[in-house]
Amino acid sequence: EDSNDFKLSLPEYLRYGRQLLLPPLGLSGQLRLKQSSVLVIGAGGLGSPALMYLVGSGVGTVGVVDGDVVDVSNLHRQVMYGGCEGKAKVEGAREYLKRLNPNVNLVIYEEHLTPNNSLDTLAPYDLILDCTDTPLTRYLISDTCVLLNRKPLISASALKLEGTLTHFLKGKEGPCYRCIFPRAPVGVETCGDSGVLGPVVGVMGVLQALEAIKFLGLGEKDRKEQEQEGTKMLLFGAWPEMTWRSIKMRPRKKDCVVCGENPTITLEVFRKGEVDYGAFCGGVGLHDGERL
Amino acid sequence: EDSNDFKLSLPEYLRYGRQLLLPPLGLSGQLRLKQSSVLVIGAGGLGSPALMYLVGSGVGTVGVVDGDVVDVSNLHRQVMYGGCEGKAKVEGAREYLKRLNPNVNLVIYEEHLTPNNSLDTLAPYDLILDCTDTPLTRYLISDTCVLLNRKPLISASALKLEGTLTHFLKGKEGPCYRCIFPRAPVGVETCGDSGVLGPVVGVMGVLQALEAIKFLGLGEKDRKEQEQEGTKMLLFGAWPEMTWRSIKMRPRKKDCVVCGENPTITLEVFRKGEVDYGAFCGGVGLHDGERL
Amino acid sequence: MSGSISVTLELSGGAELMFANTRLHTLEIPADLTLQSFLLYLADEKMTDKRRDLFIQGDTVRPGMLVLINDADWELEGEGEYVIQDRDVIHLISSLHGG
Amino acid sequence: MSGSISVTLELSGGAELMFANTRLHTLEIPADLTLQSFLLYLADEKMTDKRRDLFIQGDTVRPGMLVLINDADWELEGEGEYVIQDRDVIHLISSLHGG
Ligand SMILES: [Zn+2]
Ligand SMILES: [Zn+2]
Repeated sequence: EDSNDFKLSLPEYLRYGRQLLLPPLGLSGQLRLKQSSVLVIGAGGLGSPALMYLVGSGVGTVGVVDGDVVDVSNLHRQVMYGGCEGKAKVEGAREYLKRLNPNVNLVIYEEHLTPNNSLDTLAPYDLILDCTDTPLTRYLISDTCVLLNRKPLISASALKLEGTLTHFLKGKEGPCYRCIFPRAPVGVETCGDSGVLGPVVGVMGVLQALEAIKFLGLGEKDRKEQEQEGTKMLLFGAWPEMTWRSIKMRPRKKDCVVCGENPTITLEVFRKGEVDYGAFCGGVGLHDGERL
Repeated sequence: EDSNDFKLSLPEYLRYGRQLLLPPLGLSGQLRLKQSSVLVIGAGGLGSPALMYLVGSGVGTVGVVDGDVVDVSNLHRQVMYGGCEGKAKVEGAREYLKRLNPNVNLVIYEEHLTPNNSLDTLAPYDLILDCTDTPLTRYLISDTCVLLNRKPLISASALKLEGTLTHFLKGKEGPCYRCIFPRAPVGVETCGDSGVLGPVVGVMGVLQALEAIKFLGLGEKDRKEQEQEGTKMLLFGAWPEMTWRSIKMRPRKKDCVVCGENPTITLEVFRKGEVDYGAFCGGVGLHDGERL
Repeated sequence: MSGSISVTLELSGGAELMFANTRLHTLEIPADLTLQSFLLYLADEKMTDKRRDLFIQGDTVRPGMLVLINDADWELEGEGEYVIQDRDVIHLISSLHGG
Repeated sequence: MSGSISVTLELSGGAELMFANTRLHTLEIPADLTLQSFLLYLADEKMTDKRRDLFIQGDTVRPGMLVLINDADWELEGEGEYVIQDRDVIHLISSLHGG
């Protein structure tokens, strides 16, 4: 192969030298990162640090989806956006990330993810990061990943002084978001309502980047080994003492409405717009009040 | 009290609203942060994220000590410095952090910490963060903290795919760095030699900011409770699966050469420049080959 | 049904708010209790928030709540039919959605 | 001195490089062994790197290495005089200095 995709330039060697030295990554891992693409959905408290470290590491293509504008109340945790108040987050992210690493191909989506645009938006990427903050979008992203032939999904969340991290749709048998949470909760709290400490959401976003770099940089053999480990959910508590717990999760469920054996949420149903995420996330399903 | 130090302005309410909402912090905690000062020694892979989140949170005064210049090989982990190659790190940090939060009083020290400047540099601060990368400086910082009436010290380190975090000199009975490591190691590895993954050092730096915000924001009662907990060392491993361990450490040692009952490293000895950190960190002590 | 055993109840993600805002509880319970019965016992006897449906809906926990047994998802352990053992840690966590 | 017990040896911070670059070892050892004797046994029998002073200097571990017993600093447990128990986890960690 003679393509530049399969080589590093001298400036790239210099830039990535400190991670090229690491045995589990090495030059072949760095080349895998360069050939990879990742989509970060939500460029807020999780997305900011996730994007910084992903772009720093040299992932070849990084997509960013966000329809919001920077507000001064974001800045304690969305540390990319100093001086960007009033601008679109994706614009602030583009400026910052281009300055950090001009080698990375940035793809900007100045919009919220919706059932109308999600299939097309996610399809081109190797890996999806869910850095959003509403249940609606979390179900929409997971469903879209399932319908796109089980695209791997690294999802984090944070609120107040706690956070979680899960790699959904891992290998063939890993659960999707609905396998774990078949029914949507009602009246959930958001960071806007209930607050969050900056470094708490920050640490979860950095860990999303770490898991993404590990996943994208891994060779086939290491990846297979990771898949054998099953799915874990990492729980972080910041107060009063730091606590870290790794929870062993159920595998994929046979009766899951989207990734199970007889799914009711299929590509056809989804494409017709018949999955009502708005109503669903208010607790009322369009097809079946109990399950959707 | 009528001073502005004891109030928040409307812009500050808006900026810090999402952390003001949190019960363990609240308005009184935010005011304590505003009246606090923290010194970050080393503005590299640990210091970059630590500074971002500390400045974002509204700590009143933030000092930054670093004598280095930004190199392109730093950028994968020192994510503040996009576009700053060739500039002093402290200058890059100043520009970035001023843009992020103009309310914070930034104090810049464009120099390396040395036995000649360390007492004066650390003295004005409530809390010290050790974000450096050589054993020499780690002993120097800890000794200086002990000699300045046990100034609290939050120390992190990272290499390759691992990291550690420890709050030294916690309360009256917490150990100093020398209590844990009485003799210096020889031939240690640095991130330059051995490499480090960006998010690994990143996550440790964010956690330093978290512990600093908790410490500075706490009221007297909460702080006393934290001191009762004793000293823990957090160990993080990123590969192949993430591991988090919290280790219970020894208390302060009676025979510690700096914080013990009969110290040989005293303010007088230190001021005279008689503690030879250069030789010490090569494994040879000036006073006592065995202990120093 | 002989004797009693000791279990730790851990609450996080907001679930602690229904139980006196306390994250760790040590409870003495009868031996041979199923997890299902234990959850109903918690709802009937231990919950301090009186809005029972914040915790239990129908005969299981409300949507968005996870039940963990010794750091494993309860679905791996038989869910409600799991018989609680001495010194088990039962952890209830409300899912977080912020970001 | 009767019978043998099982211990887990965990290595990190670079200490694993002296032991076949393997982080976790399960070892059968004689009962009633002190931690001091165990460390010497590791140096004599289990270390794959032949530079013994990377691990042991004099009669203790080299500067910069921490010894942990079941997630506690060995100084809290009597250091070398601690008698190893069945199923103990002994963790050796080299201090990290990078940043
Ligand atoms: Zn599913
Ligand atoms: Zn000491």
